[in-house]
Amino acid sequence: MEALFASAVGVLTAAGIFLILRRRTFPVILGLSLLTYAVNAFLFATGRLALNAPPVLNNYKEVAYTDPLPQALVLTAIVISFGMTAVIVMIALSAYLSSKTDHIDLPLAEEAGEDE
Amino acid sequence: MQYLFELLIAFFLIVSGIFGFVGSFGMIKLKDPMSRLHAPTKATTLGVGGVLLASIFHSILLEQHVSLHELLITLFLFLTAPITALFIAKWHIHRHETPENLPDAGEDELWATHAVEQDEDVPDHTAT
Amino acid sequence: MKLLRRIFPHPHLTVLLTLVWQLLANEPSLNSLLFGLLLGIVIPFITQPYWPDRPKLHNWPMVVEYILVVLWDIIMANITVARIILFKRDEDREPNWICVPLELRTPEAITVLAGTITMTPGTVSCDLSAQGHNLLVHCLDAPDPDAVRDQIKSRYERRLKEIFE
Amino acid sequence: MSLFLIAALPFLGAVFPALLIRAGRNAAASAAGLTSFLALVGLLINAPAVMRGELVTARFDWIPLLGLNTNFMLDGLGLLFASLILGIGLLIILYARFYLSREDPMGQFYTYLLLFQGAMVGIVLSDNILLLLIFWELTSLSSFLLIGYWKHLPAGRQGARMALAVTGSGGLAMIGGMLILGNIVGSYDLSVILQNKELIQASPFYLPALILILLGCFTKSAQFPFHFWLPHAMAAPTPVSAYLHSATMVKAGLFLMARMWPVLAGTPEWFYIVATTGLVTMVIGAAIALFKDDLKALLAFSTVSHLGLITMLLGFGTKIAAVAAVFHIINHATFKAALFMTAGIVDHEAHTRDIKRLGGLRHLMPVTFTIALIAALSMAGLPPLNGFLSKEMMLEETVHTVWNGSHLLVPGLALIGALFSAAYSFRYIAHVFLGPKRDDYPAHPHDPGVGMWLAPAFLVVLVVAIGFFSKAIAGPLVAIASTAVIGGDKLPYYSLKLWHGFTPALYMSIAATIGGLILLALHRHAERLWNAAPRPEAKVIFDAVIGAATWASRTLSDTLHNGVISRYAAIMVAFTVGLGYYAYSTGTIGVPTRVPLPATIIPIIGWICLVGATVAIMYFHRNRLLSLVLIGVVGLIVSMAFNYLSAPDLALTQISVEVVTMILLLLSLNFMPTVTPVDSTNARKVRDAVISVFAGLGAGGLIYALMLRDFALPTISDFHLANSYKGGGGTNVVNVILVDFRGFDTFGEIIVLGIAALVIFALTESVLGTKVRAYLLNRKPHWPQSGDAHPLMMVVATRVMMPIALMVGAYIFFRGHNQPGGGFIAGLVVAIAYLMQYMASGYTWAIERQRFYYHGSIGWGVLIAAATGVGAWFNERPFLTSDFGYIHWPPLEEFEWATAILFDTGVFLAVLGAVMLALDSLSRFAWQPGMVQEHAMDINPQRDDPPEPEDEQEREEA
Amino acid sequence: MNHWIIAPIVLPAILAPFIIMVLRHHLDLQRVFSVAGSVGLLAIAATLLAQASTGEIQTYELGNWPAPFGIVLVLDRLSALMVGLTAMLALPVVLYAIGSGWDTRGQHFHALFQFQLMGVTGAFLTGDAFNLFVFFEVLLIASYGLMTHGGGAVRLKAGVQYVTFNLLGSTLFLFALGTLYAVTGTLNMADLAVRVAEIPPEDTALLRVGAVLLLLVFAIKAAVLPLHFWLPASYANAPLPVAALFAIMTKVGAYSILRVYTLIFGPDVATTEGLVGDWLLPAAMLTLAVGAIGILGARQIGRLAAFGAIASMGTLLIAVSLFTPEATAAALYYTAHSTFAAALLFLIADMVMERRGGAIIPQSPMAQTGLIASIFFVSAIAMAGMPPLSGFVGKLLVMDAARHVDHYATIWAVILGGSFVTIVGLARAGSLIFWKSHDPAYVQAEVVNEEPEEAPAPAAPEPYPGLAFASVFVLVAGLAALTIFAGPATKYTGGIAAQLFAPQDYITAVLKGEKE
Amino acid sequence: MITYALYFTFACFGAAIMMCLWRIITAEGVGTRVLALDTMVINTIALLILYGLNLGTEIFFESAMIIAMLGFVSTVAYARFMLRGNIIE
Ligand code: NA
Ligand code: NA
Repeated sequence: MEALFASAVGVLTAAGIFLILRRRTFPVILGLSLLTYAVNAFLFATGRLALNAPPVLNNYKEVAYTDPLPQALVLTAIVISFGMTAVIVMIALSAYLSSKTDHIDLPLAEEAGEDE
Repeated sequence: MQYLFELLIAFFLIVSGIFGFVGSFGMIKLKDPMSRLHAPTKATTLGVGGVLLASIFHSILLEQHVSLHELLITLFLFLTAPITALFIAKWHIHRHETPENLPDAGEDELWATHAVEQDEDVPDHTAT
Repeated sequence: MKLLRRIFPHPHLTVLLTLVWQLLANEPSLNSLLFGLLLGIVIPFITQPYWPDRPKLHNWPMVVEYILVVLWDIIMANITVARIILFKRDEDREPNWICVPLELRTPEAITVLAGTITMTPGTVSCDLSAQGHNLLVHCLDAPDPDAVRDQIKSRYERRLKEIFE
Repeated sequence: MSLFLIAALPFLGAVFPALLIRAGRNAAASAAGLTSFLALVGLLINAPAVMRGELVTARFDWIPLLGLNTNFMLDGLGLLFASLILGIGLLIILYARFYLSREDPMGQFYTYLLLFQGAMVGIVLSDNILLLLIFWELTSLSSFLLIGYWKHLPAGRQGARMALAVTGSGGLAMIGGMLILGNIVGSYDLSVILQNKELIQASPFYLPALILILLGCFTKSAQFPFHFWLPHAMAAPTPVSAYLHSATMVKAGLFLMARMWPVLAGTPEWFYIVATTGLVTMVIGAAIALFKDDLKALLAFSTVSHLGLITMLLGFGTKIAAVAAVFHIINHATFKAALFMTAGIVDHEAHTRDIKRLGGLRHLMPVTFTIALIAALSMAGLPPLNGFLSKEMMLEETVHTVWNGSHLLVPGLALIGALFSAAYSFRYIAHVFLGPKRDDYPAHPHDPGVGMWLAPAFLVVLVVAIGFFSKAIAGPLVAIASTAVIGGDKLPYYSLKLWHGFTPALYMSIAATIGGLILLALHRHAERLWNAAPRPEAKVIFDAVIGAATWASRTLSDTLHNGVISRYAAIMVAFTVGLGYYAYSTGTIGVPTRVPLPATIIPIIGWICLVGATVAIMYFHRNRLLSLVLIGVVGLIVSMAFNYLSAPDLALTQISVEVVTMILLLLSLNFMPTVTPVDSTNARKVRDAVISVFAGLGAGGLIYALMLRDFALPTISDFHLANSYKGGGGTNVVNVILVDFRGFDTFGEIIVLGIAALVIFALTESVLGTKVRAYLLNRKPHWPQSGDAHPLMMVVATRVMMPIALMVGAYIFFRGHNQPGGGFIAGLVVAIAYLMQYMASGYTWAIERQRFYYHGSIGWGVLIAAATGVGAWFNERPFLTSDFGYIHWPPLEEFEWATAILFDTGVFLAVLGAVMLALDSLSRFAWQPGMVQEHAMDINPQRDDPPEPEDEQEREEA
Repeated sequence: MNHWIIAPIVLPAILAPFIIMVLRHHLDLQRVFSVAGSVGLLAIAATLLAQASTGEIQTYELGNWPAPFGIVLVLDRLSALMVGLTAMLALPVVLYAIGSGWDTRGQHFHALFQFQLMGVTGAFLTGDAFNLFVFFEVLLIASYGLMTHGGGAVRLKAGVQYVTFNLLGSTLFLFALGTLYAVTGTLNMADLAVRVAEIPPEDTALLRVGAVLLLLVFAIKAAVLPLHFWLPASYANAPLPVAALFAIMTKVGAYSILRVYTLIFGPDVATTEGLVGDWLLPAAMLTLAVGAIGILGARQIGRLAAFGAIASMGTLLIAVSLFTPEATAAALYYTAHSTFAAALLFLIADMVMERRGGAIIPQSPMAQTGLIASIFFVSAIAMAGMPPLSGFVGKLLVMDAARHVDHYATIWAVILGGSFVTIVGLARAGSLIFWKSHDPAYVQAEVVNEEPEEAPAPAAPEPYPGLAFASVFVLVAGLAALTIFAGPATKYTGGIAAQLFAPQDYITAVLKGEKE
Repeated sequence: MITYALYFTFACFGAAIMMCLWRIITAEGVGTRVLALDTMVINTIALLILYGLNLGTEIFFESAMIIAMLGFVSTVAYARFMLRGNIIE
């Protein structure tokens, strides 16, 4: 199980990074989304994996609970990255509409700087 | 009695398993996109419905705990499956069917999906 | 009466929502009943403007009948479809479009009819005609399209007409 | 007067000219002059004490931590220089008042001049080498302003930049040297450093310190090979040149060498570096000066030469040579300032400084001629003028100097230098003032008003007076200054008089004078030779160097920061992976302590789906819509994995966020290309793939290693599990952590979300306010649109589902504290319910029926959350302290109340508002005029056909 | 319980929503409240500085949960200083934004500004590693809004890059925090410090990875080479008053490095030996070099200022990377200097931009050339570390503190060389922009340099130019005060350094001795 | 008995999910892919309920319900995008 999980994190990370290294805004956003999945899974797994042990207290029987803290952290992280994604989508869209190109690169403007 | 209950639940489970399988298998097996639509909308929905029923029975009959909330999910699925199918069908009509291919729409002349004034020089479908 | 109308703009909905809350809470109690009722009153206030022209249901026994008929048909439909998918060769199938002229005019009724068609034997509602007088249905395997259309009209549309109009 | 005040006066005074210039040029000049005068008076008040051999000090601890303290001291050397700076400064202020024209902003000029004067005074009074450095660099900066005073002249700008670059960089080197010196001695106070000759000269860091400090001195004093900036600084107005290059700035280097002489001099390193540099500079400067046609250039190179002379004397390292150096400093200041002023007068009157266009001026400008004649003869080293005295001393010293075994090298070269020196001095007279009167001067020259010639005249009087009465006039000053230079030791025997008998120096003087006359006679031929000889043009080289440096910097900088973010990111990822691996490999790791969970069929299927979808995204990523569908699969599987691995809250949140994100992306994709074109080469793809694979291996490997080991120490979440119910009143520990234990995180989180929505809104406003609006109105859809935008069935289904969805939202919200759920997910669910209504019934139709405002929802959400936090203050508890309890109202069952619910309400409202505002903003991009939607459904037979009578009444009510 | 500690976070957190909800359509009131908020922040910061100066470390346990289980805010000398700097920077910047009319060129400027302040002060005050992440995100997302304020194609494209790179950074932050938590089982920084010291040898490899990843996160914020690439385009294309405010954001990175790598992974912690200084020092030197080279090579004044910011971060981080009390004291003094100097340069750059466009080429003179030129000269002096301003003092402090380090000669050479190149570059730029404009040859030509990609329809230019200049003078005065009172200032930073290098006090204050 | 029935049903829905994945990757039009995704979501709900049944817990109920609701919304969004381009108009 751990191996499956870790390899999935690895695949998501690799795919995310690969897409982030593309040169258009949209694939980069996709890559960021994938990377977000990866890091959320990563952070979640820092509490170690557990089956059938949700951290919801059970009054009736003695059961094991998985580590709740990473879950809370991931929740915060998910929400935050959602906000971030929304913003970058918006900025990317605005940039595209304003410049009519979705190239993510910003070549130096050819401003003539004159020397004496 | 217990045995009968278990049998009933097992039956529901197996039947829904089969329907669930059929629903997705149909999507693989059937060739034309419109026919593919039939399988998941019906079989899968029923399959899930069966599982939910099994779950309800399980809690009522075996755990003596009235738990009907799975009904809500069933309700959702039955409410939404036709809409999903409608949209996929509309996509297909829009994308692959011309008014001539379809049966006559009677006094309304056109089916709703085709009833639209198109802008000039809109590019052809590329990504769908 | 007017006051009551104000408080319960959608009495049916209030009941439905209270019921839904019971289902959700999954543990019947006075607390949850009252709370469900509270929400059942508040939420329709919020959603009321989104549902103008609500139809009235005329025939409650027919509602029950209709539900039972449809449930039965759904099960049968699925067995039919499963057979077609699993055992019929794709080439032997005769998929077909049919046009169902509608007598129903109420959107809610049309919706229920279309939904029913989709959930039952080998048919999927695909589109309305441009003014909403016909329903386009696709059949998975319909050597005789007219029979399908007649069954739809007689089995479902008739009952719905009684319920809604 | 306190040394503080003397040092501060010029700076204080610098304010007035700029302010007073509106009151007139005289007011500005008077203010400047008065300040200088006051400072000079203050200095002279202290003079008697210094003459008595006392050390006047003023100390204030400025930055004790650094050892940078405002400590001033006044000794003989300081007195000499300060007097020169302030005295000549006063004369320059007078001179400039008449020199500058009406168009020149005089207020600025005096401000700059006083700033410069203050910096110079600071240098010579400093008793702290760090303080000295500050003033040192200040002279560079203020001279930059002075030299570039005539902004409209390219020469002025370039000269200023060149001076700043050279002297500034020398100053920087000197910082290093001074720090080393301070490090060796353990103090930055000069008075301490000067006591530690042995310590310093024994230190292994002596040579680096020496070189660095000398770099500062040489650049400032225009020593070869750093001499080239000085002539270009002549682009400044003449008063500036006269001031900077006779008495002050260039002498700062000499001052410092003299100042450090007690601890740095006397070693072979010192001798060979300083004396040689001085000697070479003296000869080369003199030679170049002879062939300059610009009066000021001639004087500039003569200055270079004389500075070389003084440097050489200091370099000899003998006490008597130091005395000679001090004496020549005084003499040079007098005759050179006078000469600069005469050059300025000529320029001012004849409107040219080109020697080739001048000649015969003695008839037209007798006063100027007289002044120039005396000063030039002094510069040539002719008796009975002061220049002769110090030059004699210099020549005498060279005779006794052995350079690497050679007895003749130094005196020989010194003779050549003196010869050229005499030659250019004669030329200054002969080719400008003597000869026939010309009739092609650019202007008609005549002697200027007394205001302009008074200052040089005064200096010339000094030149003569010192020549005749050297002992009386200059003697005491030379004595105390020399004493200071040689570190307070007893002065050697010397005599300041015209006649020493037939010494080698006398013969050399005679030879130099005769040779100079011959050279002048042969000038025309020599000049031809000179012009034919190849010689590096300093300005060209400097420009080329700076130009090349700028070009190289620009190329390097622009290449590094070329705006290709994918490269930046690639570097970052590669660097991170590399460093992470390094950190890992240099640590130790134990064997796994946890038994892995079994991998059953369901997780394997999930894994296949996830990896399959991810790989498919890689493959199909150019088809953007398809990528979104595939991302949906990934999101679904991740969410299911959370469920499977005991994190139901995460699963809920993940899937909700997933859907909203997807909708945002779809909304934006409507306006963007749906296909990503190919624009990476295969090599790039391979590079990216390699980096990505390593990153993936890193992340996967790291989490794998972590998962197989238990916590090294017990985790703090045990506390959370134990106290969730007891202290937080909830059984869903994750939710209690979110709203209670770590509620502050959540507070920040909703603010992030709120800001995100605000940003999106603000951007929408910005973008729609531009021509983008027009583009959007005219844009074509990606592909043909279908009819029936709002299908009847969808509308009806939504009407049924919306109340139920809201109910579910309420359920999720209220359950959250004890079961999976909470305000955040509830907010998303409710938002999605509204969104569904938008999608089904259309934006304009739905928005008309909207009952709440997004901004308000966000604001209230944050405020309620904050208020919940602040509420605890009134309970004498910290921010966000929660409270809960149980209420029992019969016949109801007991139920719980918790302030956490209030906090969660804030979360709910903020999330709802934020999501809606974001979606709403994006939706506005598609807005078209006339998009007023009367009905929710496009097709509605009930509406289009005549309705049945019984329905009519009801519809009206609704 | 000292509620002052949380005041700098709560004040903007309440003010911003108030501005959004109540004052959305009242620009003047927004301005009044925004300025009032900044003044209030200044007052709070002053209180905190006074409280911290006693040397007592105070904590604030949010939700009344004891550390390390809940989140805790910590007020020590360092956090007080940083909050103080933020407040001192915020006021002139907001005044400038009002004076220049920048706040009218888009929506929600003041709300975002307040949120930005909240994020920054929160980051300085928190004593919890994950909470630090949250505040990083708050300040970042607010900065995204401020950076793209006013729109315009180039700015938006630069915005995409800025956001992308920072999202990578945020992701890395989570990887790092996850790793640290997975090994140590805690998030509280004091508790981390305690546990890191107790980590068994079998876990050091993983802990080291966490430590180094965290360092990289902060290095991105602090714009350390080779993670600095995001900065030039972002700052140069941001509204320049916003870039001025961002002068404090790079400091957040430097602050975090100082905090984490003195408290948790301090120089004496064997587990993480050789991870920080070993590469941070050379990287910082290269940062300075790249910044200086960028200044010399810049074609555009905004970019010049951005490289100035990078160069000053280089100097600052050289001092940080030495991890000695003397060097840290120097670094903190330099932090204060560099915050004001970078902000000043950006504001002046904005004045130039607004009047004649940002290209470093001669053009006809602009309005108020003389005044602007003088201030540019001052800011250049500050940026280049020339006397008499605090930059020189700061530079001397850094160099003096480096005396006892092995590579001191290299460090000195880099700092001095960097200063030299900076001087040449700034002199070149100033001469071209301010002096050459007086050259008749160029005035005649009057090449109207069209800015092809400018912000759409700049609103009414400079509604209150006096206010804009006043705010610039406030920064100049700040630099002057920092110079004149360098003695007390260095004493205070020395006190901070002493506190930082005695982490036990911090740990005891936070954990109340429970964990000992 | 229930256990074995559960295994069988697990297997059926597991296979169904794989087939959906196959369809998503190999289909020629986005419409079919969206349909496959929708089906996959529904199958996932089934798996979730089954898993809950297997463990005897109701903890997954909220998840299943939300997935049912949101799966629908996203399918509609995709479809509207393909039909109209603008999903909120
Ligand atoms: Na930053
Ligand atoms: Na900075």
